[in-house]
Amino acid sequence: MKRALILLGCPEAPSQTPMAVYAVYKLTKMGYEVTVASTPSAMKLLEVSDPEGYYVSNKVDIESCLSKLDEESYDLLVGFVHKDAAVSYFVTFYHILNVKSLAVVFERDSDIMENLAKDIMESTDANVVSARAYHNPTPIRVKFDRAIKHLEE
Amino acid sequence: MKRALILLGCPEAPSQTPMAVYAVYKLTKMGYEVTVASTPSAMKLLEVSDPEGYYVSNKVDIESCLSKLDEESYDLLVGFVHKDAAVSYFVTFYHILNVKSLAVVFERDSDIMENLAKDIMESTDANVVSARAYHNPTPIRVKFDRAIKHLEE
Amino acid sequence: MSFCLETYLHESENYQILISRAGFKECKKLIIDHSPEVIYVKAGEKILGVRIIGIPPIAIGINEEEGTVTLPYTKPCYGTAVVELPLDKNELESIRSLNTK
Amino acid sequence: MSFCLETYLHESENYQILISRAGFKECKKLIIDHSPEVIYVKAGEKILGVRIIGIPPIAIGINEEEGTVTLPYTKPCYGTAVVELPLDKNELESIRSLNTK
Repeated sequence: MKRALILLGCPEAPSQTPMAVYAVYKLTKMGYEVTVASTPSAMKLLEVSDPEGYYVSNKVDIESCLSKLDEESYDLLVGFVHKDAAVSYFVTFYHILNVKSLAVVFERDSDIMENLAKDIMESTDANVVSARAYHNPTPIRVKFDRAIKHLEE
Repeated sequence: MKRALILLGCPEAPSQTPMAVYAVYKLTKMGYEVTVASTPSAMKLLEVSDPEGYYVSNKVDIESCLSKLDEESYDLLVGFVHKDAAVSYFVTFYHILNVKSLAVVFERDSDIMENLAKDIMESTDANVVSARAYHNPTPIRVKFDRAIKHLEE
Repeated sequence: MSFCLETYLHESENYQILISRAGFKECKKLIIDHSPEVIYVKAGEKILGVRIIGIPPIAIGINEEEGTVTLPYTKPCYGTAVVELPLDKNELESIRSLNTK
Repeated sequence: MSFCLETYLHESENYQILISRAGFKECKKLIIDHSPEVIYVKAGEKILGVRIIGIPPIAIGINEEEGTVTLPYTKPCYGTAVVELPLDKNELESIRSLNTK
């Protein structure tokens, strides 16, 4: 079975937890076994958001995931990026895993968003989608859908 | 069947959407038919967060819900409050519905949080629970659980 | 309803926003300070086809001479604004009848 | 592993935080400006038992005379900090061997 890792950033962005559930749902339907790596707070938000574990079954702490990570531990890396630190984490996971990767960049401020996307594109060959997203998750969801479909082709 | 209305505020707080799903889940298990009233963006976040509609089935726009609201349209009102505007909405829904009500106040800043809670307590007889909550939803979830249990007794 | 506030604010430019993205209390004070006559209504009272949102008693300003009403207008993400707009005499009268004090 | 950075930072006070809650680039510049010797390592390289997080090549500062190493330390919610801490000569040597340039 193909294995996907979804990397979450700081849970400060209101669309991150909803988009994380959505991404797990989509990738699971595409046949991936999906694991979500996040901070303890982001993990608690996921648990509250899916109290029966209907959508998300595999959750790991981002630090322990990173320390055990090897090349090709997963077949696909999807990272949510809305802060400088998330760029650093995504790029690091990317270089260790060395598999096909998608960075989903969302930020309220379009200049910050473009800089985050640029930093990733300059230091990886990952696919990058970005959208101004704060309250409304639709723009980033639509771009995520398109990118995931494209990755599979 | 008992009917509960969950009122969401601006979806800027990262724990609101997860807590909304959680509250629907808990109240549904307690035998309520649950409706969530929110802004269009908060509704889209709920949809992304629950792509199969496993947890949340009834969603209405907060403005059209308000315009049609009558006394005792619902048997229970639960409002999420983390901004001044949400206090105004909660208090207004409370006075129109005139049923047992719970305000769940969460804010990063404890002074702001206390003021929001105080404003509600001074203008309604609703139950009010409050917790500093930003990234980690556990404090507010625990207080919500206790308050809901208490409401049923 | 012959008049709807929401439609009016979308379609007309004949109104003034005295403050926006503010807190409810600040708006209440501004309405009281700004208006020659102030009435107080219940939360959820329908005025101009829209339910008035806020902490009761909610202050509504009336300026008989200018023929205007001044009221709070709240949106979940944008806080409260105070809007002053012109009204017919009989509309003013029907608003005045909502006074609870 | 005889030494673990995470444990060290929790248990010891014998280190200096040169900057915290900063951006990665700012931290890289500070390490380069601050350190007499700079080596560059791959992202994810293990140093002192912890994987170094950042955009490669990641600058690590060495001060032979003071016997210290200066490195970036990133947390998802707190951004990047730069930490300088004392090390044994052979630990410095093993870090130096990670240089990619």
